[in-house]
Amino acid sequence: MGQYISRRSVHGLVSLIGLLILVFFLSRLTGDPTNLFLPLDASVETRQEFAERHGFNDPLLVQFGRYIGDLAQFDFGTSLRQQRPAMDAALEAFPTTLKLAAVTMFLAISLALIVGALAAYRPGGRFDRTASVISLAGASAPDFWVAIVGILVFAVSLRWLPTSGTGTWLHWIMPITVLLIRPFGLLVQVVRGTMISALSSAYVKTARAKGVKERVIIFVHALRNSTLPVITVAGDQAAAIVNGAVIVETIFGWPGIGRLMIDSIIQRDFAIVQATVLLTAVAIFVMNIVIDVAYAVLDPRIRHN
Amino acid sequence: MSEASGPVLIAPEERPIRQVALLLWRDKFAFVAAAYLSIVAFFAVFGPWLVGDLATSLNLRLRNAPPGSIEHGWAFVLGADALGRSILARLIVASQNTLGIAAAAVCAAMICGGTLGLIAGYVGKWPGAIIMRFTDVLMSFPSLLLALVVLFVFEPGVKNVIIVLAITRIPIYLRTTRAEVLEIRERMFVTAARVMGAGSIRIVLRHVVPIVAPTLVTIAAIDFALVMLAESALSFLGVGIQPPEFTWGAMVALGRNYLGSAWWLAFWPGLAIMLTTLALNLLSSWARMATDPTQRWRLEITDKYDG
Amino acid sequence: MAEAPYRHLLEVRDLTVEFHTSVGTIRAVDGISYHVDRGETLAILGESGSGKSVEAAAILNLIDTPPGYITGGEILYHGEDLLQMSAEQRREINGRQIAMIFQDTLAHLNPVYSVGWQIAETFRAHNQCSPSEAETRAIELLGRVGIPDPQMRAGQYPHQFSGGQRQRVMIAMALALEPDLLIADEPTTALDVTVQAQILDLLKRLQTEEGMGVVLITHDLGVAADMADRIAVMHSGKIVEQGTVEQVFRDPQHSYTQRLMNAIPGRVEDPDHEAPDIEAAPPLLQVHDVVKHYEVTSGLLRRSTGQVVRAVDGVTFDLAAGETLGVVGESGSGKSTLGRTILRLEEPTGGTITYRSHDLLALSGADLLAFRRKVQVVFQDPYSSLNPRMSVAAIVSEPWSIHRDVVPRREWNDRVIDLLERVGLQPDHARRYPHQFSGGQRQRIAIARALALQPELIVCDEAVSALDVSIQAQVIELLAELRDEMGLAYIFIAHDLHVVEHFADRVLVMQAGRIVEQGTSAQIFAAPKHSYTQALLAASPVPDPAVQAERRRNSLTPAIAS
Amino acid sequence: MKRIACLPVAALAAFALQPVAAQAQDITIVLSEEPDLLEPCQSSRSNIGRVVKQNIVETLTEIDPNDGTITPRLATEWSQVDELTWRFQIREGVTFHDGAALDAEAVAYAINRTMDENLDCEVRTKFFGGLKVTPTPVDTYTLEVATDSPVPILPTMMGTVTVMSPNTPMGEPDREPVGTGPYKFGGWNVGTNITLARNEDYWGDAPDVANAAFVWRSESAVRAAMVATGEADIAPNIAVQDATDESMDVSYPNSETSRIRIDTMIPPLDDVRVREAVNLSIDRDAIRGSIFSKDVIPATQLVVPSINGHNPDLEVWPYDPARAKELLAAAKADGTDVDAEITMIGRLGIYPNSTEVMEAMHAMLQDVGFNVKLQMLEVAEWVDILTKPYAEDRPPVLQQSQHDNNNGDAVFTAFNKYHSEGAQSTMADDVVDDLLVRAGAATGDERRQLFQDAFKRINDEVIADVPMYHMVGYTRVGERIEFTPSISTNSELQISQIKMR
Repeated sequence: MGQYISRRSVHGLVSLIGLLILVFFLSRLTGDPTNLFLPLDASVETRQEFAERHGFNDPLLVQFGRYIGDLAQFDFGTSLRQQRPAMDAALEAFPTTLKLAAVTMFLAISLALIVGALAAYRPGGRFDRTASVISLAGASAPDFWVAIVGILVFAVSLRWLPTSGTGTWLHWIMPITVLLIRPFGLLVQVVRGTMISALSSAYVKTARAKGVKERVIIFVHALRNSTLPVITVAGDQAAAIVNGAVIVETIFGWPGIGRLMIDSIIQRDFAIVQATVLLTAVAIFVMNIVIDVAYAVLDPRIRHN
Repeated sequence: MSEASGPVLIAPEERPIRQVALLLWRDKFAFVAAAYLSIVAFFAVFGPWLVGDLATSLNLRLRNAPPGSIEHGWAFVLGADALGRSILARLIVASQNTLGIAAAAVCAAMICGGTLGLIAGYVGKWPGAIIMRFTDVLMSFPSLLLALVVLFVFEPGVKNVIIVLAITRIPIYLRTTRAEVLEIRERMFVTAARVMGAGSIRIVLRHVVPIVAPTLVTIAAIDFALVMLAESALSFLGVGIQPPEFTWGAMVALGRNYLGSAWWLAFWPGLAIMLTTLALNLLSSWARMATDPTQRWRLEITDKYDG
Repeated sequence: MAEAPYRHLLEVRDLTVEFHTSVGTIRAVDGISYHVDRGETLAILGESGSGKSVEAAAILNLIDTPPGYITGGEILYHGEDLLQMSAEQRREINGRQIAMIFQDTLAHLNPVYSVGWQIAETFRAHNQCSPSEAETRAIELLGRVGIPDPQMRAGQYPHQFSGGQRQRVMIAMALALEPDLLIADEPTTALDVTVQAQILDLLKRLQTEEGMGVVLITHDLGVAADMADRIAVMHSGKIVEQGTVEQVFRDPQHSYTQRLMNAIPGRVEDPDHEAPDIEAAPPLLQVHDVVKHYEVTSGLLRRSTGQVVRAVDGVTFDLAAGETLGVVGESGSGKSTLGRTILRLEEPTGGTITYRSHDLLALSGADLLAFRRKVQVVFQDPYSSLNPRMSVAAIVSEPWSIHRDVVPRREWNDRVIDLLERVGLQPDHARRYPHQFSGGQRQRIAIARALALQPELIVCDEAVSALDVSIQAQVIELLAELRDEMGLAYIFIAHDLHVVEHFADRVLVMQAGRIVEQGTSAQIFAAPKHSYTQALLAASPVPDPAVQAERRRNSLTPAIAS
Repeated sequence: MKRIACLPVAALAAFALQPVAAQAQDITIVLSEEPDLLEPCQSSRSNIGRVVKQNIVETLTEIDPNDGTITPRLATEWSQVDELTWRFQIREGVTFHDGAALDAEAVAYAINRTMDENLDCEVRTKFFGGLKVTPTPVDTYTLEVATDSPVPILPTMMGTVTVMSPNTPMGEPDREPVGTGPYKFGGWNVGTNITLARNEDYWGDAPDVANAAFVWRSESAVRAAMVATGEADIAPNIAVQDATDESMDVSYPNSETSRIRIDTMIPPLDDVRVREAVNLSIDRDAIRGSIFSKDVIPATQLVVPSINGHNPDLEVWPYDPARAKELLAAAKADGTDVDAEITMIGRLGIYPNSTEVMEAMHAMLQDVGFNVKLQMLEVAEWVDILTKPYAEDRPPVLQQSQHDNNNGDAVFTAFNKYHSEGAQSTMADDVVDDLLVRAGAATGDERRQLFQDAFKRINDEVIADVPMYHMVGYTRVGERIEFTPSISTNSELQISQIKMR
């Protein structure tokens, strides 16, 4: 296991370097921030002077060399907009998204396991049909649309929930729900699928032959075996959750890294784009390691190989 | 190899299309989904020709006309948008762009991802390693950001939106293909082909691709739905399809500005997206069941029971 | 459950099980009746698809409803009809009074829980004792079924056990609550013969100790002859014949039973065949001191750990043209690796192989392609050796599209039909796809494909092992016919000695990568010299109840753990 | 099994939510965009200005939004010493929030800090580009400001220069501004809010509001919803379609003027008849009251009437498609390639419903027979096209833009947009160039007259753009407070003007 993780780490490092190079050059291709940063009325000389001062006039490779040099000293660059170390801004925003993602994924996985398992118990039955259609319908709606409708219905008309922002636990409900519906819908399908095959598997027959109660068969025998594929899919979903977080953070006014990332690229604040991508990539990498460990914990066959 | 505990069925040979239709009819949800998708596909092909310029002709007097009335003609039964254009007509015309973009993006992703996955899985060694690291890079690049960056570099036309959506979906196909290839290349019929003297290209094309393809197609159905949603998210961020082109996603994104005063602008295209993705999901889970020999009986049973 | 003085422990009356499918209702079990008494073993004998497993599943309420429905009959346990009981009552009987062991133990044990936990679960499910006591009793049971160091092994997982050990675990689990009735569904299928003998011994011993009734479901006549007191023969969902083991073996009444008895592989005779003279001509294939080692690697850079698995460890033999060589050994003996090495699917670590005096290992490019034309293969698994997406015609003609000079394209159709007819299939089968065929038919397709290039040598790697006995016999007959018609040489790899007994000219017996004994078929079977060969022969149950009874009295096989 | 599935979802309904009872004198203001910095020198950016300008930091002078006149703020009076020098009298008895005293030295420091090239400063680049400004304290409360070229409107321009504490470091951007204003900087939870607290030692009248919090939501619907539910008290800028409640929503001219810029250099737009035809094709009355608020005023020029130099005699282009077609035909007859494809470039979200209005105009132009292609761009690409240097091989472009001049004088508009050397000018007309240069150096009535002449020529003869509307914004004001938005609400939001009900 240790060896496996160290090999994964090497791969991760290689990918990370590749990612940094890609982000650096791709973002530079989107254009020079000078025009965007300076007022429309700024003179050509002012623009020239600004670009010179911030090094935008140097050849890309020179800029890249400078970036790598700074990186080696753990200097992740300075934000043009915020005029402070980009990593500070990224680290400030990161916990919000992390919390949002963690709570969402925890709820999505737990709910999906319960709903999916019950749906799989009688495939085609009434509960299965209802659960499938509702979960899929939720996952099929554009998330920003759900978010705004949610605000208009639950905050403005019904006054049950706050419109947006952070603060009490009530502020969490809508963002989490919006973020949750897509992974939940997909995971219910995955759990249902794996549970159907788990429930028709041979070891379930053995358990029935032993006289094990159905409840134990579903939630002890079959469910544990179904968690592996679920974890794989959940991992992909968790890695992609920053996409949903962009929407949720934008609409609900949450100070997260998804919004920061998007705002920064729109404003061509490259240092922050780089810092946020680096941070999320490291987070995804760590999560993958955790998933590998979880595999090993959940499945002894993996543990012993 | 244990034979299943059930009886062995020698599958009847007669008319596979009828067989599929029968299995579809057995699952009412899938049947309705298939019917809905057929209608949508019909509009995607003939819609623009049927509706003409009704979808683009402006009538500011009908701005945000509410739905449910045919006072201004059948075309306005779903209401009118912010420029007084018929929402129904726009939905029909947009289906072409919407489905076209999603289909093109999914196909492109499937072909690129599939090919790279074949190379990574079958050739392995350093090309495989490079491809896998490339996949890792792509997967740790938040896809919305990637899309934004690419669309900032290239202008957000239909073609570029397709490219962007395709790029972000490549890893799914790549990883699936690679995993399948690793398994398939150990199968006996591949070994048998090697014993016959078949070369790598032949084995890949004749033996590996046909086996991987159905799995990829199943994924594609779900992906199709995801791509439609991603496309609308791009519109929300302002880099998706731009007027005068429009898609359902762009209609929702533009209509969201009116959710407080004219909900129908965003509601109908949102509903269209939702129903289409729902239908695709239902159909693909039906297809998964119908093609899985251990689950297929669930569709073949003739009697109803109450869960 | 009251101890009603009912005649039989279990009596099944007119049991009918139907499966509802889109192609109509299929009657998997069709009005069968039988009974078992305490201390008695009833063998239900049948081939795949005969409905024997469905019938067993019905007793334990294991039929998936839908699609399966019990549409008629009674299952009387101590005179009470199980089918009238509630699901909860059935659950309480399962495991406590009626227990079951299954065939494919790797699939039937939950991979993610330790075996100790799984055995203890039987106690927990019936609230028999405290969880800690359940653990202790699970360890005791493991010891009782012959697992060494049960304390430590109870914490291990199914994949860490060998097939034989897993079946012991299964048995321990079934016997935990000392049931009255044990249903054993193909308990030894897929196990090596020596292991099979040990498991059967264990079952017999435990049955004697506990006085259980046993329903033994098997397709193996030898096992039935060894274990059963009475036999019920099932065919197409019906019991076609029932009687004591002697009656059925000595004097089968029903035509199906007769066919089954005749299909016993050892009984295939091929009087026309004459072994070619090895000395006469230069051999077709010479294998000299072939070694195949696998290095065990670890670490980041996949460094060798110095450990080596010796899959093939110095094998030498010759093969004459037209000769049939049987290679026999248990799993892990290296027989399949040897086959793959000869096919150039694996590169040997050492040794030489010459084919018609060409150095096989040096071949490449066009020469290798030429060699590929001459040597073909038929694999064990008829399900995975045919591409499911290709029609039979495409499968059989594929060799011609690789070797373009063999058959001109316009003749492909006719030649495919020729080949299909030759292996006993219909011309119109060419348009169908593999899943539409039974296992035996698929194996015929694989043979047709192997024949397409008119090879000189066919390597049959466990080519009949996955087939029912009657089908095995048919396929071997076909191979024998083709050999005589076309002058083919075979390397016939098998784990079952009896399969090769009359078919092979010469036999190699392999163990742990080495040849322990070789000689003509007659020599090996009549007078085995090596102790391993002797053990193999002894362990393999003979489909003759008298012989088996005799053997058991002498009890040659010690009850050691596999 | 279904029974087990009954999940405890129902509990929510019990929590019918009340708006958190805020302190009676505390308010929350919801803006669309969070500031990156709180650098006073960047206060010409609306996202920063609304927080800091005249709340935390003040200026020497202030422009009256109603008539464009200059009023005293930190300066009590001013006079011109010579052509290049102005003298300002600094208000006495004012202290910064950190205790430093406001005097001529402090103001000189603030001006120097603003003019320091090491600091990215929009006030400098926007209003003082290329101008050298030298402040010299004469005595404790008298400051002389010299420039290297004559600036007749220096007092107006000083309305943009914020005075921050002399303890604010030179050349480094500020995140915790300290000024003299009625509110002190309280705290900034990045992404969440910025709080201001009343400055109890303020030199002027004590304001009503004790504490103010700024929060940000990018969606107009959400901002409107927050005020509706009482979570916020003011949403200074919401879209017209969200302004659905007359009791809360107030429209105000926001000093912005929308236009379509015509690139007069590229054929076929180099033909004045084509440019006139473009103007005649737009049905301004149809757009007003539908896509835009009914309160927008069709514009004749790029500055609002309160600006010095606005020409009241210009007339709004009529909607006359027939005449437009005639003009096109005439141009075609003279060899102008009127069928060449013209690109309409819009910017997403430049103002509410910017996409819809471009689609509408696209359709109107098409109806007349123009071959137009619509392209909506995000801000960076749009800016690249809007400002010089222009691409050599650019297509004929009609570009959507909007201009905001709330600084009282047309000079802030005219040179940049219309002088042949202006950074965003797409015309070159010697007469206009001359008028603008002379106007820039003139004062009083002559200045006004020259600018008015220039606008007349630009709009009636050159036809350099399609003037659209003088725009309005909508502010949603909660019921707890009284606030009347003005033309300056677009760039600043003086909390001291808010009264509690």
